[in-house]
Amino acid sequence: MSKKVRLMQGNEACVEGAIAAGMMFYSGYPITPSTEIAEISAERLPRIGGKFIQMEDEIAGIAAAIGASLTGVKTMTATSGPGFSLKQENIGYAAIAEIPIVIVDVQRGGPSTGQPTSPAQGDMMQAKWGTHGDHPVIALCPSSVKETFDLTIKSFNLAEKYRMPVLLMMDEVVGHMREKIEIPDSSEIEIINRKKPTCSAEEYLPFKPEANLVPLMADFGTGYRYHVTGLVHDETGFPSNSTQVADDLIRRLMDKVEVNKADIISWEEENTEDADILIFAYGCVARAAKTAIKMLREKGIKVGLFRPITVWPFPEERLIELSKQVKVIIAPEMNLGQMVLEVERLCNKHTKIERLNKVNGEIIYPEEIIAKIQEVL
Amino acid sequence: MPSQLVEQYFRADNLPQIWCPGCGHGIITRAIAAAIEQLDLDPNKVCVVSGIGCSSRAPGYLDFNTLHTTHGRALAFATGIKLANPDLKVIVIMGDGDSTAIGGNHFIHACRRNIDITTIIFNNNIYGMTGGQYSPTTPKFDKGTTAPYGNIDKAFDVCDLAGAAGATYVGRATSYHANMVTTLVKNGIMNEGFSLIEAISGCPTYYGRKNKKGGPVDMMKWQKDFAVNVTAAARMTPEQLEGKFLIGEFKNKPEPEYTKEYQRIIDSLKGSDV
Amino acid sequence: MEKHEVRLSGSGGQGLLLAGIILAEAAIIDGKNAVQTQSYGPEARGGASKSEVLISDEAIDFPKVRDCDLLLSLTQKSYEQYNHGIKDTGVLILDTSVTVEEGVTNKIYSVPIIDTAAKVLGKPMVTNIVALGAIVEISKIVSYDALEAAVLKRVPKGTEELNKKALALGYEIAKESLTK
Amino acid sequence: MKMKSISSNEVNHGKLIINTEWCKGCGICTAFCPTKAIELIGEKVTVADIDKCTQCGLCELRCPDYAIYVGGKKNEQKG
Repeated sequence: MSKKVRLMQGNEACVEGAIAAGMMFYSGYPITPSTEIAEISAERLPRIGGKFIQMEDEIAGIAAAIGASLTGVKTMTATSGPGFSLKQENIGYAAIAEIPIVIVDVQRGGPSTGQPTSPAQGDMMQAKWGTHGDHPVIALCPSSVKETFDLTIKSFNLAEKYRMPVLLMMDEVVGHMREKIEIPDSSEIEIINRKKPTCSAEEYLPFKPEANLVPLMADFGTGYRYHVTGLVHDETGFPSNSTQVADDLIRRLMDKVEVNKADIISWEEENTEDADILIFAYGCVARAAKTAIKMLREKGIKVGLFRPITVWPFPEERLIELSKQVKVIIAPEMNLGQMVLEVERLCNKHTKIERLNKVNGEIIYPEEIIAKIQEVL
Repeated sequence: MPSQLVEQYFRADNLPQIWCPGCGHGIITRAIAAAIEQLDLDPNKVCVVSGIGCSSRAPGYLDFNTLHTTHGRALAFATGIKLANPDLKVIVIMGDGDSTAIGGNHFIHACRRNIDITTIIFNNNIYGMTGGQYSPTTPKFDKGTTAPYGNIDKAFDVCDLAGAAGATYVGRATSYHANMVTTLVKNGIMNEGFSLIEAISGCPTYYGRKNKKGGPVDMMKWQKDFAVNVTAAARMTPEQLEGKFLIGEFKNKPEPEYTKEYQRIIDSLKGSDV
Repeated sequence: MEKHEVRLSGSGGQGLLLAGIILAEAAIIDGKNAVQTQSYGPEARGGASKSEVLISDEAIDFPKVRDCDLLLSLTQKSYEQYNHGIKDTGVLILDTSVTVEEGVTNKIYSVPIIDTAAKVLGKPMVTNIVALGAIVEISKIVSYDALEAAVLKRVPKGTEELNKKALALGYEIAKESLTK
Repeated sequence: MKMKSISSNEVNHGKLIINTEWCKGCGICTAFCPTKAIELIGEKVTVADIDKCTQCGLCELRCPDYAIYVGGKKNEQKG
């Protein structure tokens, strides 16, 4: 076993990915099943000159991370269901104030305290609609330890590039699972850093967008004295009551993601070329789907997988294309129907959609997917 | 051309400020700027953070790195700023509801950590921005729009709370005693640790009107007549102190500071990452 | 394709989570793929707990045990809770304190794992390592060298000799423990 | 970001400078002026008798709106 090939837990891979991406600050509040992310960050960060702080609650955890990001460092906070609810307030703040930050949610059974040590996928819609008001959302969903490493880096890159909060939607299985991972050399990892102003302090307009709709971001303490607020503000950063300013700002925030979808969206397909049955699955459930597909293919049943990696924005176009090809889409989820709402909205004109839902705190098994497929065939 | 202090430390283009006529907040904000001037701090290294409410508008008028956050959370944001970059002088401005109701948890824990942040609570005993609801510092039996028959909650003593929670510098002044605000804020900034200055502010529009305290001048006169300096109070009888409140420096007891303690850990681990 | 699905069960505090990690790590040292998962209740000590390890030459998709090749149970409670989904050819490795109901057709090895750790070695904390030695002697799912290397990587400094001894002893007591 | 282009209705009374645009007429400065050098007329502060002004600075200290401040020599010294 070379030094780079290791058995690693998903939560650990998240921290390793964050550090590879340049994370130098973590603030959070312990909650199962995300706690290892805090523990490993606490152990690792001071060794590389970074900072870790355990705050008094989940709200403070994200607030401190946003504050730290304003000084120019890359920051992360991690949580699970109940804490994700509490973080919604300041996810909205980071969105309107355009502050890069990565928020990890290792999903467990809910609502409320629910099933603390069991996996679920019940926060997928909260990721999209959790904080109030229209706001841009980028949410990624890993289904393996290696992908957790990769997507944590991607989360930081997208947060820095588009100056916004990015959500990494893990689940308890992926977070606690250990598997083989080969850590790439740092020279093989693409790192994106926020763009900073080069103009004089007098000329700096902190919220004037560049061509890609993203404003340049100065670090607090570097001579560009400017104002940051959660109120609707104009290019100067100061609050405005103008209806035009409000309209322009909210539309631009949304457009940062909308216009750049092609750069942000990613998905995985397996066995879709000739598929007439498509499984739509993400996170740990996609692994059950892959096993089910192997078993069904051995019997000559043409099943394929569509796995959104970016769950928000949703990979609409490709899924619509595939829906025109297949007879049925099966959507197994560890909730009572969340992402399937998108599938139904986009694809019900073209094909039949069948839900498969499980909320007992147990992963969906390949056999359950196979049974569902046999039932609808 | 406004006064030199305003010219140098305020964003004069944003003035006049939005506070009501006679609101003490403008006086206290000026007193904070005067403290920064007297300490000759580099404005590029000063960060002023606020939450939500009337007080939270102050940073928008001050020409530093300024952050207007969510209700009650100013200290949590400020903790992140200070820990990430301890070179910054971090000043937090909060209101009474902001700091002791919705932000009460953040407040006591910032005190406990003794992180080097100077916090000024603009205490006007009411929620002003939302229209005069009672706050955790509204005196018992006083009225607010949500306490039409009198407030039956017991009020917090913000300074006692901060001191008990671990703040290492604590003081109180009023908008009438603006120079004392400046002195206490200066001392607070110089204290390497968490400092809390309660600045009593008059809200003529809501608290004053609801409780028949008169106009701005009457409220300032009340501050003048009922405030007793803590050093003078030591020589007064309980009868003489009846109905009065204390101002001045209540606690000045330095202890190891949070970001310095964290840096010690970093230094002790140097070269240990594999 | 060789594939092993292993379920380690016992009581919280017996170190079976670590045993699962060590087993998975040994498989990786052997150049195979491995996935380890666990399920546990709110209690840190005492409740039934399980740790599952899948070992394969190929990529492993579904991460949990479905067709169990090997079940280890150190307590009666954990045996009763986790003895489902065992293949006809699956093997049971049970502490001698665990009794099996009538009609079980699987191969059963009854091994004095807990007693060996507690009484022979005088260190109940190495129960999990004794168990690993027994598992590998019986199943050969990983090489002994890889297992020893994985054990030494994960155990606290200063306990290396004790753990090597526990592993070797587990190996020994597993021989001739086939009861059925 | 620099924002120092002040347009204001300042009246320079020598010892005192008054910005009538910023003044909200709260009356705090006049109430606590030790020499009664200033007064409120039509909800704006104005000079009653500039000769009485000792440039003590209490009006400037307590004006919530930064609408009155000590001018002339004393102010220049500060600069």
